Amino acid sequence: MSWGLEIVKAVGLTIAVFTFLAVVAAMLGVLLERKIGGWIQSRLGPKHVGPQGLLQTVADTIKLLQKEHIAPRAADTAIFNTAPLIVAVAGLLDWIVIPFGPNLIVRDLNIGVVFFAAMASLTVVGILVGGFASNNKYSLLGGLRSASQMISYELPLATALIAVAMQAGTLSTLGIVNAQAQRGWFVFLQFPAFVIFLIAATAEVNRVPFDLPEAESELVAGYFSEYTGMRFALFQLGEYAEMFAMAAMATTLFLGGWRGPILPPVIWFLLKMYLIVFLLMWTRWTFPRLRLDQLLNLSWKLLLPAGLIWILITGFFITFF
Amino acid sequence: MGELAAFIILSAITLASAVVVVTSGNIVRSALSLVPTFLGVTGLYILLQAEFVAGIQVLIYAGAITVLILFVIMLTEGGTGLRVRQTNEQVPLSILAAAVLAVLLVGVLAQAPWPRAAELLPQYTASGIGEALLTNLVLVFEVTSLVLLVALMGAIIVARRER
Amino acid sequence: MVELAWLIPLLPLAACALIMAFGRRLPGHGAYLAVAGIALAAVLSIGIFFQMLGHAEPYEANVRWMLLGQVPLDLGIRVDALTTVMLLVVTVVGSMIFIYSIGYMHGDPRYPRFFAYLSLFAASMLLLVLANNLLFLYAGWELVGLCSYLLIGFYFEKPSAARASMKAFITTRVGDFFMFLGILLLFLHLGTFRFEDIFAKVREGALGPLTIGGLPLLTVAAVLLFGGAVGKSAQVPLHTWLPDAMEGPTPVSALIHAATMVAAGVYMVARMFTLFFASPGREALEVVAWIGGITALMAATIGVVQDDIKRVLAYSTISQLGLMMLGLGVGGYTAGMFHLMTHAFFKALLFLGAGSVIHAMHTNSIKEMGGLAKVMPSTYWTFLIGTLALAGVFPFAGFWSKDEILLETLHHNSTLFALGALTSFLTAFYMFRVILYTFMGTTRSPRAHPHESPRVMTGPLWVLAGFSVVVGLVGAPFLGNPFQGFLHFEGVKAVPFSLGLAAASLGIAGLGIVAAYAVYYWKFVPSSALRRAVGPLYTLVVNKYYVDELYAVAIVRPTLWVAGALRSFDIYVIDLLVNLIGLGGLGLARLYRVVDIYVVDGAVNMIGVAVGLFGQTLRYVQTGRAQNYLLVIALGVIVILAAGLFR
Amino acid sequence: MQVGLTHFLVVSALLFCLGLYAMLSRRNAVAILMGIELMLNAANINLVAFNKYVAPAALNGQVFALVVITLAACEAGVGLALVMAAYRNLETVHVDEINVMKW
Repeated sequence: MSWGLEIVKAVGLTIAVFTFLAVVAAMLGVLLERKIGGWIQSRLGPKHVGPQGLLQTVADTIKLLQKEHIAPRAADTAIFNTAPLIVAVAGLLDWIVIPFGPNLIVRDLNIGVVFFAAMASLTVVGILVGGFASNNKYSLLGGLRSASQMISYELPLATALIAVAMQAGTLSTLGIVNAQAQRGWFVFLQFPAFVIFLIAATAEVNRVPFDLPEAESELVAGYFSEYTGMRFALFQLGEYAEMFAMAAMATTLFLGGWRGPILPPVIWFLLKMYLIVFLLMWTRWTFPRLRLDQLLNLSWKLLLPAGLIWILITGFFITFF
Repeated sequence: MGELAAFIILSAITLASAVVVVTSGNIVRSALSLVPTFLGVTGLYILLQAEFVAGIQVLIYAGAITVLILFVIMLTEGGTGLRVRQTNEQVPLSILAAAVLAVLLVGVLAQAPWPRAAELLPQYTASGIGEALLTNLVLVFEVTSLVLLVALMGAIIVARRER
Repeated sequence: MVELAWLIPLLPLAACALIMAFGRRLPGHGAYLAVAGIALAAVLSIGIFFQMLGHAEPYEANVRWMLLGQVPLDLGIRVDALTTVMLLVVTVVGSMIFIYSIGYMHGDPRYPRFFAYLSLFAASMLLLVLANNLLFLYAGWELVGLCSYLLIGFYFEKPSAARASMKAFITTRVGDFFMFLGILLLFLHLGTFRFEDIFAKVREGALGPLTIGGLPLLTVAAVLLFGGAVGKSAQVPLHTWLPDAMEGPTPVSALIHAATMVAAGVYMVARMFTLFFASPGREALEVVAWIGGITALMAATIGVVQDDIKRVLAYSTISQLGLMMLGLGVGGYTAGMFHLMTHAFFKALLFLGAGSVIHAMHTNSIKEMGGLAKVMPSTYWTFLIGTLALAGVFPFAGFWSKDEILLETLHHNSTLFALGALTSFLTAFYMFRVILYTFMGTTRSPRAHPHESPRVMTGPLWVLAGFSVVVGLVGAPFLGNPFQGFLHFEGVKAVPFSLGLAAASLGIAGLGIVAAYAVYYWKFVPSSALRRAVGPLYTLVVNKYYVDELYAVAIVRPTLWVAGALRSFDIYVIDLLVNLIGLGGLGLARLYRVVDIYVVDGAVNMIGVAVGLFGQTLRYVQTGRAQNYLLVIALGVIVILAAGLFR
Repeated sequence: MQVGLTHFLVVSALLFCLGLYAMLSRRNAVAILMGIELMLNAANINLVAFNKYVAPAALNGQVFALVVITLAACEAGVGLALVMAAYRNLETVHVDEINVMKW
């Protein structure tokens, strides 16, 4: 009956541990992003701060921390200041149910997959009110676009999660990893779910080619146009935490989690996770941005029906084989 | 002891943010306060060992309904309605009605002898819920899905712009 | 192998879904996929057949669908000897017709849709056959009806086709209504849909003492079920839809309206044979036998005077279905099913042959054909084989099965035997009439340029012809009648083979053939003289016994007449009364007018003014604001709660 | 002190009355919808609490809570669509200004 307390403990632990981890991961992520972007475009990328530019993002972070915090005059200050926190915390809470190794998990919730979807869906609130509170038409448009986009893509994401949970027979992430030990990686058994998950996850974290909410060329920078300094960094942190969480979830659900020969589990997990992250970055530098109607059509007319049909097929095979 | 503390904290969060929801003059803050309210209710579900319902509560209420509400606020008035009176002239009567009802309800609830069951909830309820939905309560499930479909179509038709 | 039986209907269904989804983008515009689906099903069916041949243990598999209150509804399949025979017929004949259709439908604008419908039909029919309960069977039953509707109306831009499809759908629906009543009656009293449970309870005598309107309930239920079969298998009096159904493409006529779907009624009676058999005094079986016998003879006589090649075959189908029913009705369970099987092969062959002829001549009328034997040798020879099989000539398939039915009938009732024998004679006669008109002599329409059909059409013809020759041998007495050993009904003993009767039946067929040659080839008696000789009988037959007209007279006219009578009654009696009362009222009213103006009006006006004033006051309560109303509701709740609390 | 059924019921009753207050006194239709959501949540707490304390074996309470959540989503969708339609046609979301049906 100490459930209530345990969840409080879990939340505290996550925020404490993962804030540190996520800051490091996010900085590494930004660096990777820029480096990979450079290579894909035949440039060098950051090169000057530290050996091979390794310390570039550290320098950037320090710069951001030093910057002044500016709130627009007509902004709703309380909401303006809360919004980045919501995004960052929701992004971090995802990590509660990610198993890094056989025992390396904050809490093995028996509703892990549902929890993940729930936390991922919380981000929208932060983005929407952030865009609203800035009192800026570009921010508001970015926020609204983001809300419609994320709500639309939550459904295909959920169908992918449901299909995997059905196959594994459990909602617990640890259980899903264990199920893959017996039945092989779900990326083979559940390949359509994997594809749907990847596309929906990319859209869910507002990355190219689904980066309409922050499309620089159209909306200045979308919902965080007015944010500066640490609060801007919090948005970025939340976004990177979310992106890595999606990659980690894809690893857990489809790539057998931490399991692998010889190397220790954590290494395997990180290897697979960074593979997915690399995939996401690769798409970012390869594909052009979608139009808003194309984006919504893709979700409602293609991914969602495909996901539902796949759930039916999965159910059929579970029942009869 | 820990349970009681958790209960008090969660109830306080729920009720306090619900008060903000119903009293705030700024409709966006009202809507934003729905999030802690719903999360507090989620906490209560977890105290009641209904983890699956809790997960769905966050997913649907905090993640979807709140966003929908915020969306509509921004599509209709948004921040422009800040200077407008948010309550009508029957506030005193409403407070009276709500308060009297609260007193009456608490009175009834406090003295009612609820039957208590000896057995405990099953440990893992998600599968139990799934089984119940597809066997004994299958009609409920089907009818709900029908309602969902009808609501979907209704919402689209009502909100569609006239040509 | 038998565990994979559930896959059989799913294969064509998957083909149908894929064709629907991708249509023209598939190789062969979807045709190959459809053929693959049915062919795989056929392979599975053949495998199951050989497995069942070894050890005839029935196989059942059930899936719990839902709980209806306390009654569990199971969906399931059953594979036993009866099912196996039907599976073989449907899939093997179906495969041939699918292949044939590739050539026949070539160039049709709705080509993929045709194959999608055909596949859907095959899936539904296989579902019907595999079902182990009435509910599933009924689902398949309605689905095949739907497919039949869709396929008859395949050329829906032709008004006659559209009308024919409606007619088929509505007429069979009349039968289905009775069948549904029968199913409900059984479920109401037995609480189960599963065949085995129903039979077990019937054998225990669970329905024994029950009656409905003085009739035994068991008989009523069986006859109601048979009502469905009457509609689906085009028995008298619901037979009128089948000839019109020939508006559909010829492969459809072959598959649905000759070989498989129309046989579903016969199959259903065989499947529920225990029920029919258990009815007191076997009254239900008597009904089946007489309906079957009458249908057989009636349809055969009509077949003699038809000029449309497909309609001749259609009436022949009705007649043969009547024979099967007759066989079942006199207790010849094996005989009826045996004839169903052989008939499926040779009737499909005949239809496909007719399709080949139509394909070449672009006309349906046999009077415009002639001399085709030389230009279309493959079609001619296969059609001849089919005709010989249908006429019942030794040693072709029809001989064995028809002989068995006649044998059973002879031992049961001599009148019924006479019906059967006469049908047999007429069958041989009209089939050779078709042959002589179509393939012999010289062509009667000089503008036509007939040509032999492509390989993809003649191939199935030859395969089916092969079957038509040999498939009867499985019931041949000198081989020990293995079919009888495989499929029989516990409780009825088959009548032993009689050489004399076999010779007689062959003689009857020969007589029919000779008569046909006499009239149409050697022309000893010209057909016009024959027509004059029988006079009114000819008129009766050529108008199909006026059944369609009878429906118009018996159902449409009375309704109109009743309506007209009621109208007259209305005008002359009721209106008169009303007018009288009106006049009386008028007098009284004049009298009362004075009182009215000064006394009543005064009072009414006073009340009106009072109500108006009251309303004026109360209208302010209707603020038009929902929240005011809500507040009142809330206060009401509080009052109720308080009243309950402080009582 | 043990947390019992009554505690949850009291919290739910209070939440319900807050929702009722919002429904009765707010002018903005969206705020009224928020009040309704609060009331539905209160009802859900009741369902889940009764499930745990009164009839734990059946899980019916939790199932019905899920059904209520589903219906709440429907209600929000349709309600907000109505608000949008009203705003488009009448240019207001204040229910006391929407009184075309008045005498």
